[in-house]
Amino acid sequence: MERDIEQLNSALNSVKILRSNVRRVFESVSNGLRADHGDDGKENKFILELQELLTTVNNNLRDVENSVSNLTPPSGPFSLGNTTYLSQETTQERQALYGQLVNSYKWTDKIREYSAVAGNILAANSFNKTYKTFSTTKRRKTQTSNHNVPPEVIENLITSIDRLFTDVTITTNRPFVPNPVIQASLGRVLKAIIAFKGLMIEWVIVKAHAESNDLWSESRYKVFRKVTENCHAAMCHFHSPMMPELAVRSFMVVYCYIFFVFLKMYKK
Amino acid sequence: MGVTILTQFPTENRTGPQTIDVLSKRIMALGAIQQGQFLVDCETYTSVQQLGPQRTVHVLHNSEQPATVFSLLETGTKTIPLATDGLFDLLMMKMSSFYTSKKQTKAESKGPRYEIGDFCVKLGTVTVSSNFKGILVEVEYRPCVVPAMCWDLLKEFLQGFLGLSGPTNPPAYLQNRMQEIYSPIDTIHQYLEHFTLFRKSPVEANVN
Amino acid sequence: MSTPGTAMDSLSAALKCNIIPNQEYLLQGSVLDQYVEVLLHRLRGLCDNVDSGPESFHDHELCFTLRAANTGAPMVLPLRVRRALDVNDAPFQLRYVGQQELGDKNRPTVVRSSIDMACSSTIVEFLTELGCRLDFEYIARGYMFRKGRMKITVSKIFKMGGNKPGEGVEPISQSYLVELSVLAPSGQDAIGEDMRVFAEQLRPLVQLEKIDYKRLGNMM
Amino acid sequence: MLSPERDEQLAQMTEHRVTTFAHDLVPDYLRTKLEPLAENKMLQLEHKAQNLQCDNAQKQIAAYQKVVSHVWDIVSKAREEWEVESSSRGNTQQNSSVADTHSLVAAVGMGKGLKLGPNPNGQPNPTSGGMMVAPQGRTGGPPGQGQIPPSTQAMTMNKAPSAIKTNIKSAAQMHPYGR
Repeated sequence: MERDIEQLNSALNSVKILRSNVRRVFESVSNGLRADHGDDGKENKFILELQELLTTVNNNLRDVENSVSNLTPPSGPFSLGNTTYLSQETTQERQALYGQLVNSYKWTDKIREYSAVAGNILAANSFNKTYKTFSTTKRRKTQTSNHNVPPEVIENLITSIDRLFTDVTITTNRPFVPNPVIQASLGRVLKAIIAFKGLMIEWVIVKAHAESNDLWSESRYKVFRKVTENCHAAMCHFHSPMMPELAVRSFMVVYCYIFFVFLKMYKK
Repeated sequence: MGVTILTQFPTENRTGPQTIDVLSKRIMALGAIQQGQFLVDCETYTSVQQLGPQRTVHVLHNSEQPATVFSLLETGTKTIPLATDGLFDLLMMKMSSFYTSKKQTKAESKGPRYEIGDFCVKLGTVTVSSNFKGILVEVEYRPCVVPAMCWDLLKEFLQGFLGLSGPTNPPAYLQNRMQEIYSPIDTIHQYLEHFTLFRKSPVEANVN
Repeated sequence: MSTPGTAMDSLSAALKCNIIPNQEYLLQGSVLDQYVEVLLHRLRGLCDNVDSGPESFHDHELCFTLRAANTGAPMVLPLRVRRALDVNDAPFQLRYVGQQELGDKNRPTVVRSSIDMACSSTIVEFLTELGCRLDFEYIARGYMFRKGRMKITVSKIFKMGGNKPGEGVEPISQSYLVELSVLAPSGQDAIGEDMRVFAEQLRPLVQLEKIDYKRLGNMM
Repeated sequence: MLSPERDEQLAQMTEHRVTTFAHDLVPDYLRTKLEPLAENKMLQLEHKAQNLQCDNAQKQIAAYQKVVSHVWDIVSKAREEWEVESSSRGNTQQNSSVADTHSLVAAVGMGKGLKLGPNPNGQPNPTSGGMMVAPQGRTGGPPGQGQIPPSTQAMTMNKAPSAIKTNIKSAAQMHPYGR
C-alpha cells in the first residue's frame, strides 16, 4: 500500500513535470523570436532552443511511461460509468464538469470523514440542550425533521420575523436552497449574519455595519465580538429541536433586546 | 474606519513635549497600548494669477491611509474633496506653473498612536513650517460609522481622559453631518480646519 | 518605533530609485470591423489570460486641459479622466499624458511620460473647479489582453451623441483601435524590443506602428 | 523454364519490369484465378447480391448516390471557399485601413472630430465645454438651454458613408487560422 502510493506520487509528479515542460514549449513557440536571441543567427538559436525543449519533453515522456508501467493496476474496475469519459471531453464548456464531479466526490468524502469523527465525539459526550421530559406519544407526533423542511416554511418564518421587528432590516440570500443566510441589520450600527440549517439556527455572527458579510470571520471590534458571544449563548439557550419556530422567534427577540441595550449604551 | 473626533488640547504653561507626556501617561493608565507613530501633513497650493479667480488646493497625507493622497480644493464658495493614489504628488509637481506652494505653510501633526479596546487615540504635536503651534488629540471609535450614534460615547471617553478641556459639542464640521456615514475624508476636513486656525495664530511663546 | 516619514519623502525616495512607472511605451494601429473576431482569436492564443478569456471594458473618457490665459508661451497641461460604465463602484482613473517622443528609427515604440492614478468620483468637479476645461470626450468599448507587462486593448471608439453617456453614441469609424502599451519606469528601453516582436506577430492583421501626432495634425 | 538467373530477353520484353523468371514471382504473374481469400469474399458478395430484391437494391443505390453527392458538394464548396479566401488574401491583404488608424488615433489623442461644437478661434467655450459635467447649481442658465445645437453640425459632418458595410457574416465564418 505504502509503496503503491509512493509510486503513484512519483507518477503524478512526472506527469506534472511533463505538463510544465510542454507548456514551456508552447510558450516559447507563442513568443516567437525574442529580443534575447540577439541579432545574428537568431533563427538558429530559436530552433536550437525549441529542439532542447522538445528533447526535455521527450525525456519527461519516457519518465512518465516508466513510472506508469511501475504502477500496479487496481484490482476491481472503477464504477465511474460514463462519467470517466468526461475527463476526455474536448469542448470547452463541458471541461469544467469533470472538475466539479471530482470536487463533489472530494467533499462527500470529507463529509463522511467528519461525520464519523463527530459521531464518535457525540456518542462519548452526550450533552442535552433538549427538553427530555416529553412523553413518548408526544415525541412521535413531533418527530419531523428540522433541517429538511420545505423552503416555503422557512420563507414564511423569515417574513413573519421581518414583520415582527420593524427596526430590523432583513435581507436574505440562499447559497444553498433550503439553508438561507439572513442578514439582520439594525440602524447603521451593526448587523447579525445568521445562517439557518433548515429551521435551526446554525451560526450567528455580529459585525459592524461597515464590515464584510463574511460568515466565517470574526468582527474586528471587541464590542461586536462580545455581542456575538451573547448571541451564541442565546442561540444555545433557546435551542429546541421540538419547536424550532419558537426557538428562532425567541432568539430574534433576545437579539433585538441585545441591540437596544447596546444602542442605549452608545447614546447614553 | 470609524468616527473620528479631533480636538485641540490647551498647553497652558507647559511645553509641547511635556503636554504630550502628561496625556500619554493618562492614556496608558487607562490601559492603552502604544502602536507606533502617526503623521498627518498638509501642503497648500494657490493658483497663479493668470488662472482667474484665486483658488486653493490643500494636499494632505494621513499615515493611517498611507497609499492615499487627499486634496481639498477651495474655490471661495465651496470645497471639493478628492482622494487619489500616491502619485497625485507627482502631478502637483507637474502643475507647479499653475499652482504654487508657499513653503511657510507646511503644517503637520505627529506623535504617538495608541490603541485601547476599539478606540484609537493619537496625540499630535502640531508644527507649521517647523514652528510649534499646539497639541491636537484625535480619538477614533472604530466600530461605528455614523457620528450621531456614537457621539455621546466619544464625548464621554474624551472627557474621561482630557478632563474639562474635552469637547462638549461635536466639531463644527461634523455638526450637520451627524447622520451621514463617516469616511476618511471627514477626518481630513477636521485636520484642515485646525491647521488653518493654527496658521493664523501667532507663534506660541514656549517654543522648545 | 520610528516616526513615519512624510509622504513627500517617500515619493522622492521612490523617484530617486526610479521605481515609479511614469513612462508609457506605445504602439497603435487599427483593424477593420469585419476582421476583429480574427484578431481577438489570435490575441486569445497569444496572451496570458487564456482561461478567463478577454476582459471586456466599457469606459467613458473625458479629456481636460488646464491652460493659463494671456501668457506668451502657452502653458498647457492635459489631463484625462476615465470611468467605467459597466462597473458601478470602480474608482475613476486620472491620467496625465505628456508629449510623446518618437525618437529615431531605431527606437521601436513611441515613448511618453504618463502619471496614472485611481481617484474618487469627485474628480470631474474637482478638475472643473481647478480651472480645467473639457476638451472632448468619447466612449471606448472593447477588450483588454495582457501579455507579461504588455497591455493590448482592442476598442471601438464612439462619439458622444446625447448629453448622457450611453445614449445616442456613434462610432468614429469602421475600425477598431488597437493599442499595445507598457507602463514602466524610465530607462527600461528593452521592453520596446519585446513590444516590436509582439507587434510583428499580429501582422498582417494589424499594423502596430509609431504614430506621430504632430504629423497627423498637419495631415488632416 | 524457371531460373533464378537474370533473363535479358525477358527484361527487354517487359521494359525492365520483370528481370527474372524465378519461382517466387511466377505464381503471381501466371495467376488466372483470383486469390482464394478474395474469391471467397467475392462469392459471398455475389451470393448476397443475388438474394437482394431488385427495387430494394435500387433504393440502396439511390441512397448511396445521395450520400456521395452530398459529400461531393461539401468538399467542393469548402474548396471554393478556400480558393476565394486564399485569392482574396493573396492580392488585397485588407485587414486594416491606414486612414481609419489615423482618424482613430487623432480622435483619441487630440479629439479630432470629437470636440464639442465649432471652436475655430481657440477661445475657451465654457458653456459647451463645461456644461456636460458641470455640477448642479452652477451659474449659467437653466440646464437644457443651448446645449443641443453645437454638436448637431459636427455630427452630420462626421457621419461616415455607411455603404462600405461589407458582408460581415462571411468574415465571421472564416477560419481564424486560415493562412
